[in-house]
Amino acid sequence: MIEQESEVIFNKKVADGTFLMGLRSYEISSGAKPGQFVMLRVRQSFDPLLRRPFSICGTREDDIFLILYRLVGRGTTILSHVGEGTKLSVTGPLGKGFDIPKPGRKSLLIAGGIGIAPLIFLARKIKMIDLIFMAGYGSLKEVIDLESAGLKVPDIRIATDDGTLGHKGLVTDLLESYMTMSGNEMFKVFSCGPLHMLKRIAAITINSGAECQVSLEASMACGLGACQSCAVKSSSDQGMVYYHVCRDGPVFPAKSIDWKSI
Amino acid sequence: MIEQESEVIFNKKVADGTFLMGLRSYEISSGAKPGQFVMLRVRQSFDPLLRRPFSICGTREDDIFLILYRLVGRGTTILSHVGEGTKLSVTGPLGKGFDIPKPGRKSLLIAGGIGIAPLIFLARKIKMIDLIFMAGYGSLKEVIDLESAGLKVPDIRIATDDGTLGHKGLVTDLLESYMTMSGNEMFKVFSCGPLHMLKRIAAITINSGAECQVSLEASMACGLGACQSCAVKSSSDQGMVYYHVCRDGPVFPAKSIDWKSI
Amino acid sequence: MTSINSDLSVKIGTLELKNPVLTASGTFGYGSEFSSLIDINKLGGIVVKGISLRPRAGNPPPRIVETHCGMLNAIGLANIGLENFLKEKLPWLQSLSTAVIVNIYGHSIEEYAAVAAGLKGVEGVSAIEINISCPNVECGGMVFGTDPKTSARVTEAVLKESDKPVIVKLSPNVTDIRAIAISVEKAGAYAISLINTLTGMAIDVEKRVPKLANITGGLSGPAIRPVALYMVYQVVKAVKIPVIGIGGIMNYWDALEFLIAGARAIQVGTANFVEPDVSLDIIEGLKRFCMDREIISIDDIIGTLNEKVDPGGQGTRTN
Amino acid sequence: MTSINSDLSVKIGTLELKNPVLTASGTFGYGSEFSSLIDINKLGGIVVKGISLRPRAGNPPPRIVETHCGMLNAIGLANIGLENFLKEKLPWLQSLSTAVIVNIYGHSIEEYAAVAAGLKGVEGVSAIEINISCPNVECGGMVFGTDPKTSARVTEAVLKESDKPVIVKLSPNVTDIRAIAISVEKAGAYAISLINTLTGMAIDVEKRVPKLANITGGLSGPAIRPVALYMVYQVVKAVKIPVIGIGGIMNYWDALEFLIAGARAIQVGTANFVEPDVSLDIIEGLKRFCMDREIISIDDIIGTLNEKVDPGGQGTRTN
Ligand SMILES: Cc1cc2nc3c(=O)[nH]c(=O)nc-3n(C[C@H](O)[C@H](O)[C@H](O)COP(=O)(O)OP(=O)(O)OC[C@H]3O[C@@H](n4cnc5c(N)ncnc54)[C@H](O)[C@@H]3O)c2cc1C
Ligand SMILES: Cc1cc2nc3c(=O)[nH]c(=O)nc-3n(C[C@H](O)[C@H](O)[C@H](O)COP(=O)(O)OP(=O)(O)OC[C@H]3O[C@@H](n4cnc5c(N)ncnc54)[C@H](O)[C@@H]3O)c2cc1C
Ligand SMILES: Cc1cc2nc3c(=O)[nH]c(=O)nc-3n(C[C@H](O)[C@H](O)[C@H](O)COP(=O)(O)O)c2cc1C
Ligand SMILES: Cc1cc2nc3c(=O)[nH]c(=O)nc-3n(C[C@H](O)[C@H](O)[C@H](O)COP(=O)(O)O)c2cc1C
Ligand code: FES
Ligand code: FES
Repeated sequence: MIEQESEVIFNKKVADGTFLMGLRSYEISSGAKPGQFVMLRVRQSFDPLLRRPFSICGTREDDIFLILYRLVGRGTTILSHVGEGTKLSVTGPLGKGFDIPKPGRKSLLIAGGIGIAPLIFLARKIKMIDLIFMAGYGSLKEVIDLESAGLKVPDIRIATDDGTLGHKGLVTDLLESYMTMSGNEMFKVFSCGPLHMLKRIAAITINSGAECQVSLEASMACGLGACQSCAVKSSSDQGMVYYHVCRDGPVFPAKSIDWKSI
Repeated sequence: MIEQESEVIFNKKVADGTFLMGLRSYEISSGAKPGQFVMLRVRQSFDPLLRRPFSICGTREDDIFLILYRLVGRGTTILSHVGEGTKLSVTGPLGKGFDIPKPGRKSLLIAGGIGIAPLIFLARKIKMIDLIFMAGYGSLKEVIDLESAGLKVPDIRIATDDGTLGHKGLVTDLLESYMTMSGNEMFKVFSCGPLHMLKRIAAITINSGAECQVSLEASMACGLGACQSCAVKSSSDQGMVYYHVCRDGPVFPAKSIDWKSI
Repeated sequence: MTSINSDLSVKIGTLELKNPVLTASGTFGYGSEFSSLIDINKLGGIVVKGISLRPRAGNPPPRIVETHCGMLNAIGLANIGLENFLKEKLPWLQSLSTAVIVNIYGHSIEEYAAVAAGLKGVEGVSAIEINISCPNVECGGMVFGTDPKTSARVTEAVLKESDKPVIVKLSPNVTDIRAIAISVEKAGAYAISLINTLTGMAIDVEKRVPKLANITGGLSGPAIRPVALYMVYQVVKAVKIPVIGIGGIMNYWDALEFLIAGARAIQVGTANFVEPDVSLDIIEGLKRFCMDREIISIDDIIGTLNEKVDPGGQGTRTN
Repeated sequence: MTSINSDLSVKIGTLELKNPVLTASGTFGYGSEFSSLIDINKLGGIVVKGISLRPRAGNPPPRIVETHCGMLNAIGLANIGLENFLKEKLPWLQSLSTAVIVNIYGHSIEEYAAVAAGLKGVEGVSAIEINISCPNVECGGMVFGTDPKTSARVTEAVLKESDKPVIVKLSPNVTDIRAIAISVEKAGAYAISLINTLTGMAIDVEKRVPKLANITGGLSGPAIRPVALYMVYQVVKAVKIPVIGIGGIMNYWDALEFLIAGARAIQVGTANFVEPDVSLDIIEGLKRFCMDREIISIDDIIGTLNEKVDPGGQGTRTN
């Protein structure tokens, strides 16, 4: 883990309200694991004050790591105006990533919206033959072309709320129909997206006995496990009542979370 | 007076720590009088929160008005990074300007540092033959080439603290030696600069009976005469105890100010 | 597109406002200063600079300093005094077609009462707002508004002399704002407005002197909004009279926070310096907000806070 | 270039600090969380997260929300409890060569005393800081630190059980901070630290719910610095024991404001989130400031505020 000024190499729009940024950092790009994140200061200012967390969406040989982000508020809007060559203060890589699956078994990567970011990084570590990538969006114009992030996935299945691309409906529908079709085949699920979607996926997978890892989101101040901002309730009756998403996660086995509290 | 988004046409360094900015506004450039100022929002942000006051340093036929500013803190630093084409929110023209002198009598314009800004504008309204421009700076590298602001003054006298250009010492020395030389010739003084300098000039001119107008500075919040932030004590025993620099000034007859309070 | 024309008008007791957006005392002068920049009559109302019995020069400069997302002011309640106000400022104010609220203060209970008496029967003054954040000379400089009993006494004294709705404006520099609010409600206040500024200070490190000649000043602006909102929220629950929310409101979204918490109107202060036409933007924004959501009346927003937070709501990864 | 090597060390009573920069409780975890990013031993000291007798889970999420130049937190004093602290965290803390101050709190006077008792004789704990901004269950939820009497009682109870210097950390949510300060001084406190957070709130307008599950939270960050500085200034004048300044300190310049006002040390809180190495930058900055001005010891800065402001000083047009 390191805190440093990283140079913005590029910062480009890749879909409606969605940007891909490349930043140069040897330490982060060489050390990052899929599912880990960075805390990024969008500008030298106290308004906005706090760093913003972003999943690492990929790394390149030339010491560049990628983040894929969606405009949701002030911080991300400021970020989208940052020019090439600007240096931004970045802390990372932070948190625990996904368990990289061993080859030979199907891995279902299920993304909701911008939750696709850490899954793009994870996908690179999985044999294409084992990989099924399901991605849900609001509408066609939000769909991210994975090739813009340097990824080619043969089996990619899209759902959009309005039916402008792929299945009309939820990405969880895709999971459910996959399960109906696949019969007893063993598979693992890796998911990231809105909490309500993850809750649904957790219910489905816990029910079916499939292994499932989810990457969670929470309001964060430090990203280091120090401030206890990023609490999420654990399903265990004993020990820790709350996990801290920044340090105990952001990736958790779905069954370890108390989904009722969400 | 108007509040509007004005486009930055240029923003260039003209001396050490000193920038000249041109902004497009028909209303301001056509309505402005020397000594008036604008309140400018350096960026869309609440930190810094308040607008910054800047004297209008000149106007051009093409609806552009100029401000000449010195880097002193956060606001001016942010301003110096503003790119061409950016729109900044500007309120102006504000306040009361200088009384433009009638031809035939000498006008001494005495500037301290960046206090030169409103005097550059005033100089354009004065016949060159009547004009003597005295400017004091810390050092040669701070000296502003008046031609960069489009002004050619035949009689310009410079003082620098360190003697790197012109007289080594204070600009008030130049005034004093002028007075010694000129004998009984009548003249008017127009001055802008640090308060301590203005205080000295006020003392000299009040003593000699010369007419003197000074442009004052004060911390301002509204610039409209509404908040009473920008108080400066009046020399009168009756009536108003405090003037408000933004509305009663920023230009005042030197004798109307209570210099003891400064 | 919706065809609904949402109604922004609100009532503060008997005082009817065409919309809930007022400008806060001390930040909008006597109104006329802004009249060349905005159409004052579009406002819900204006609260003029605090008026005392006699003219007051105010504090020596510097009187303000900027802080992070805020500013400190120590104007020292400079004003032209009741008599000059009635003579010089009132006629123009009377020509307005919006509510004019006169903010008053005194250094003794008698002075408060005297200013109220001077406004009795005066046309064109819609209400009086009492600023009780004034140093109470009789109690050794502590502020009137920091003690429930003196707050009530000031309120009663003003009510006795006044024929107008009386709003009491509370100071936030107290341990328990509810106690003060309840006390002035009992004393008969028509409405409560809050908050005035938080006391603060800034130091010039290079010169090792306070940045304000008065040493301390009042903090306002977006920095204080969370504190203001919390106090409004508490007071709304503690009293039955209407509450007017003030503190760091910069746009219509901020205004909505206060309305949802239960404020029946809001005042815009420091924001007037940042954008002189901000109050009109806020009115526009409120109107659009209501129309977009087919909300018939702004009343249907006021006090609609639901206290149960959805923990799943904190994410931004909407599908 | 000057050859002077300015001395940054300060004394808080018997507690010697290598420099006046501490990290504030709750913003620096148990120290170890930051150890891979900065050299903790360069700090004047660290104040660990508030410890209670038993582990506490804390409040449901969301626990924080950003505000303008600040943040609200409602962590709910989540901590691992005294026993786990001694077992799991203390050994690492004991290996440090900087001051370790343990922040403690309780929901009753007895609980405060019990935590202090549990730290008695423990090596490697340089001092105890009592957080009296805790809801006082015995007094119906009002906070211990808002009443001079209960503040004193907590202080006395902790002192009785403690063999360490006891610092009392004050809540700013009071009418008169001096009364509380004087009261805990009389009760025997070694030092006073202030301020804790200002109570505030934020509302999600779209959903009409509070942004924090706990509804209210504590405001910290640069937004509150003017309030903090004023309270430190007041308390320094009111008591003779050392004062530690806290609130919105983001850089060495801010730290100097507090030192000039008379704080003998400062704590850095929210800034740790913005820049994890900010405390080291502050130490560097203080050193450079002193050296550039040939100030031999940081002591020569502390309490050097000159209250007479030069009105001519407000201009920026230096010649
Ligand atoms: C571990 C982690 C990884 C993330 N990875 C990505 C990613 O790869 N791409 C991406 O676009 N976004 C990601 N996010 C979400 C991203 O951090 C927020 O979208 C961003 O902080 C919003 O900043 P803003 O200033 O634009 O929005 P704000 O104006 O601050 O807020 C807008 C909305 O975002 C919510 N929000 C603000 N901060 C956070 C936060 N820290 N966590 C969650 N919600 C927040 C607010 O509650 C509000 O509803 C991640 C979050 C976490 C915790
Ligand atoms: C009527 C008027 C006309 C002016 N004209 C010019 C001009 O033509 N060119 C120019 O360079 N400057 C001019 N100034 C000064 C200019 O407004 C300040 O330099 C500027 O506001 C500083 O902003 P900052 O954010 O960079 O500094 P800050 O970081 O805010 O402050 C740095 C220093 O500047 C002082 N300062 C901050 N704001 C003001 C203010 N509003 N008035 C006075 N001092 C302040 C502070 O006390 C501090 O010492 C004028 C000021 C006034 C009142
Ligand atoms: C420069 C200035 C002057 C003020 N003068 C008064 C006043 O005369 N009477 C009063 O009751 N409040 C006065 N206030 C307080 C404001 O009306 C308002 O309560 C406070 O600033 C908080 O709102 P804001 O954050 O929107 O500014 C003044 C505030 C400022 C900034
Ligand atoms: C996330 C968070 C947790 C905190 N926890 C504690 C705590 O456990 N005990 C305590 O005394 N103060 C706690 N505080 C208050 C800080 O120590 C400090 O007093 C306050 O934040 C003001 O300083 P700042 O503006 O530099 O953050 C906490 C503050 C924050 C932001
Ligand atoms: S963000 Fe601070 S503990 Fe997780
Ligand atoms: S700046 Fe507001 S009255 Fe002059």
